[in-house]
Amino acid sequence: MSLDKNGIAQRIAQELRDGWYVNLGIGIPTLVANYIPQGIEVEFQSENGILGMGPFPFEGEEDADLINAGKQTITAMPGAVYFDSATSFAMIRGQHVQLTVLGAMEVADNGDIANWKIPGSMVKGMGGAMDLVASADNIIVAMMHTNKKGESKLLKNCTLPLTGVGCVKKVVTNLAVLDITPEGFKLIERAPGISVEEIKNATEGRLVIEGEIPEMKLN
Amino acid sequence: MSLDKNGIAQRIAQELRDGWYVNLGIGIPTLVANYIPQGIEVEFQSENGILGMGPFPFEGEEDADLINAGKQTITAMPGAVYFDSATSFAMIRGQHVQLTVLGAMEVADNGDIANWKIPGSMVKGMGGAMDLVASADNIIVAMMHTNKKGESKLLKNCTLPLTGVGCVKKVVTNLAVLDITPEGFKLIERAPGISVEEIKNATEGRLVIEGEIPEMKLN
Amino acid sequence: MNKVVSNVEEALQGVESGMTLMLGGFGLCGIPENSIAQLVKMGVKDLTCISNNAGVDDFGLGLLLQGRQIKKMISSYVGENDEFERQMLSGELEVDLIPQGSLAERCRAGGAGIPAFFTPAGYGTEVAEGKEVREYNGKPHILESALTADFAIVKAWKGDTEGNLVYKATARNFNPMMAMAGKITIAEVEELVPAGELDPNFIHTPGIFVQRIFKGEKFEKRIEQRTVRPKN
Amino acid sequence: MNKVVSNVEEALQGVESGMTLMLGGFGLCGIPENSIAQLVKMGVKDLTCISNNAGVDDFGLGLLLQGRQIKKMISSYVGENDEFERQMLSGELEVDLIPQGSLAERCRAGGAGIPAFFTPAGYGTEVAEGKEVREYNGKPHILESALTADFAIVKAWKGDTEGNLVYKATARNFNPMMAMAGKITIAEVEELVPAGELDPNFIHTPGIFVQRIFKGEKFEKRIEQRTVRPKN
Repeated sequence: MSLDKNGIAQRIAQELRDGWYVNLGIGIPTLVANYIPQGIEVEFQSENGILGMGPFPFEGEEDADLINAGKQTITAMPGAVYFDSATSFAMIRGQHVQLTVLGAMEVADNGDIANWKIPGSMVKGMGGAMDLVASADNIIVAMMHTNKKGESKLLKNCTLPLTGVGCVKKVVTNLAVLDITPEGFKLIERAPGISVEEIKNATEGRLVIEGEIPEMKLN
Repeated sequence: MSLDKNGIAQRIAQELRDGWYVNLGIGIPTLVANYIPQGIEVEFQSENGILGMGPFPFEGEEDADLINAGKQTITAMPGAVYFDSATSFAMIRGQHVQLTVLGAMEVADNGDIANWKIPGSMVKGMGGAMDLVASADNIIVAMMHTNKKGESKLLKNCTLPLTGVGCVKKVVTNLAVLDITPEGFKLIERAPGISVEEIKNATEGRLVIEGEIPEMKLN
Repeated sequence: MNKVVSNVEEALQGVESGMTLMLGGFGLCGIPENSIAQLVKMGVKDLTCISNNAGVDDFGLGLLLQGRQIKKMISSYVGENDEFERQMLSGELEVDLIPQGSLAERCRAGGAGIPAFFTPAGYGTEVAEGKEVREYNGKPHILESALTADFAIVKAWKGDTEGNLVYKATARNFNPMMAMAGKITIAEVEELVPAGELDPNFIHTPGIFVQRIFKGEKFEKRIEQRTVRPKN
Repeated sequence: MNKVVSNVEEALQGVESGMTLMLGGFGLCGIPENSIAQLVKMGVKDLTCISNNAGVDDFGLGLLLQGRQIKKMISSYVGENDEFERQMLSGELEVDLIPQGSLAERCRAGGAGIPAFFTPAGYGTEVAEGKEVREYNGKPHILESALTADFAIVKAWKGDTEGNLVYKATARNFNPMMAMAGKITIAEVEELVPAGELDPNFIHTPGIFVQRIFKGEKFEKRIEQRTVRPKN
């Protein structure tokens, strides 16, 4: 059975390591915060200017001056810090953030990513995505394996305007976990009940399959 | 009678305008703060990280954490701000400081200045002087007209390693006030009792003398 | 050095059609509401607005879009606004999209006298078109230039008569860099206090960057995405 | 995210001969005294030290010079120190002098992932030798590159267990930028408090830039130029 958004988030959360600062993009990535493994401490950065982001506020306690990059009202953890946008991207560009998780429209087997623009359609802008993907050492893409038309989003080459080149390290989809390697997408894990064949069929880019591919372990 | 250091400072203080932020270098420039004209409000920036520098502290009230760029203990005025060195030079480089007053070993008639290094002798470093002279729109040099050997410090060309090129706008010495113009040092005022002839003799660079040269008015 | 002006009318004197303005804020958080309302009232046109976002249809910069007062937007993300979309697709509105970190750094550079710098953001994308590329530490970087504005309009929590500013929480965002980059910088504040009341150790924007300051008449502080947990 | 180490010995673990260190402070103001004493004790040699100044003969970096532990100084002003002068004139010590604003900006750039930037400072002087020159706004600028260090060692007034730092008055100076630019950043503080005690709105160095923090055993805080007015 393919994963839902929460399943993808849960699997990505297994990649977290103690002591990491993490930037979570809008959508599925945001859900990762709900699945931090026991015994692990991580801190969330939101690029509009907070480190140590907490959960949503209790009803009636929202503060218009305290939001995340998705413009959602949030809270701050003890030890949090607020800062300006230049300092925020100094953290990102200067590689002080250990992990970036973001969504994508397309990922290519060389690590290219497209997630900001569909020509001819409305252009909303790249926000902080280009800075994030150009800077982070460790970028995980969280997305569905195929688009609404059933077409693969894991491609030989991105067809949409790029957000960054050769930057994605890992992709976690509703079907699989894949590393980006010089040989293409390397299949690491299958979603529970998903066959290698199904993943093959849903992947347009070069796919490397070596040995037995284990199933993801989710609690 | 040629001016002493306090006289030079007093004359430079007449150049201050209401609302200016001013950076004063070490030595004679520091004394300018003692002669702010009545009815004029200026604020002093010290490049180690304070805006709104006040007078020296009362005996026993010195704070090791509160110094100026000359490493002297100081105080802060109401409305003062402390900031880091990058922000400090953002103010300077970004031309938010309206006037810089600094000393010099040599000034050339094209506005070049040398004040940081004597080859073969001890090199102490340029500190913030190169940033200040490269950035400020309005730079006044405060110095003696001649060196200890009696040689002119207002030259055709600087002989010492430069601090900045074509940047000085005005020179106030113990003998005269001179503007830097495309034609060279333009004599604006004489020190009380100093003749044009004396200034001519003490000036090696091109000197422009037009009409009657008034005497400085000091209170 | 008193920077206080008595109201928003006085604060925005000199803003004219065709000018380039920087406006602080991220989404609707930390935007200079009172000044935007005044810009609407003044009816200045053909503005180039540098702002991370473009507001929503009926608030923030959306209000200027409604009145067709903006000729060009320089932003990183603009997708919360139908009127914006309409004007952009019809070609009435020029849009220059810039990675958010580059936008922040370009404003800071403008204020700090750094005319250009290299950044990895945008390499290999549309953003890099026509820009110089140079490799540092084995990674390609593009050369980005400083941004400045005729007026920078920022919003702070507290300010003093000298123009020193303090922002609250994530309402800080782009305000400090834009405050640095305006030829004239206008600050609207929720609380205006005498010089000396703010702790000199904890000021976000030193007054040297601010030319005019006033207390905003009212702050709606609209929330774009109200997300909450139920109380148990 | 606890960054606390129990003492200066633990804090400086891993500092080795031949490394590049950044050390905060301006003159003797805001220098990491405890860490410098520990570097003397450790006897590490051939250090490249990036610090605005070089201390005085018997305090600050002067102590490392006494022990001939420094191979190269990268500074803006170094003239308060006889032993420094002796070693430099005899060629024992390499010295790279950098305009103070460029030094600050180069450290910030190192921490902010900006590999290079243009500045007008130093154009037409020795500092510009071998550097690319480009004109912006009718004024020549030179290209300066980022600085980073194996360890950055800074001194703060207060810090919390997460590594968030607050500096006092002009003891801030180079500390915040150097904190950003260290591969490993060590902070010694006068007061160490639990996370949550510092106001998140008023933190000078966010803990993300700091890897190790400890409470310094004692702070002499020597004054270089004691200037006072008599009390009447």
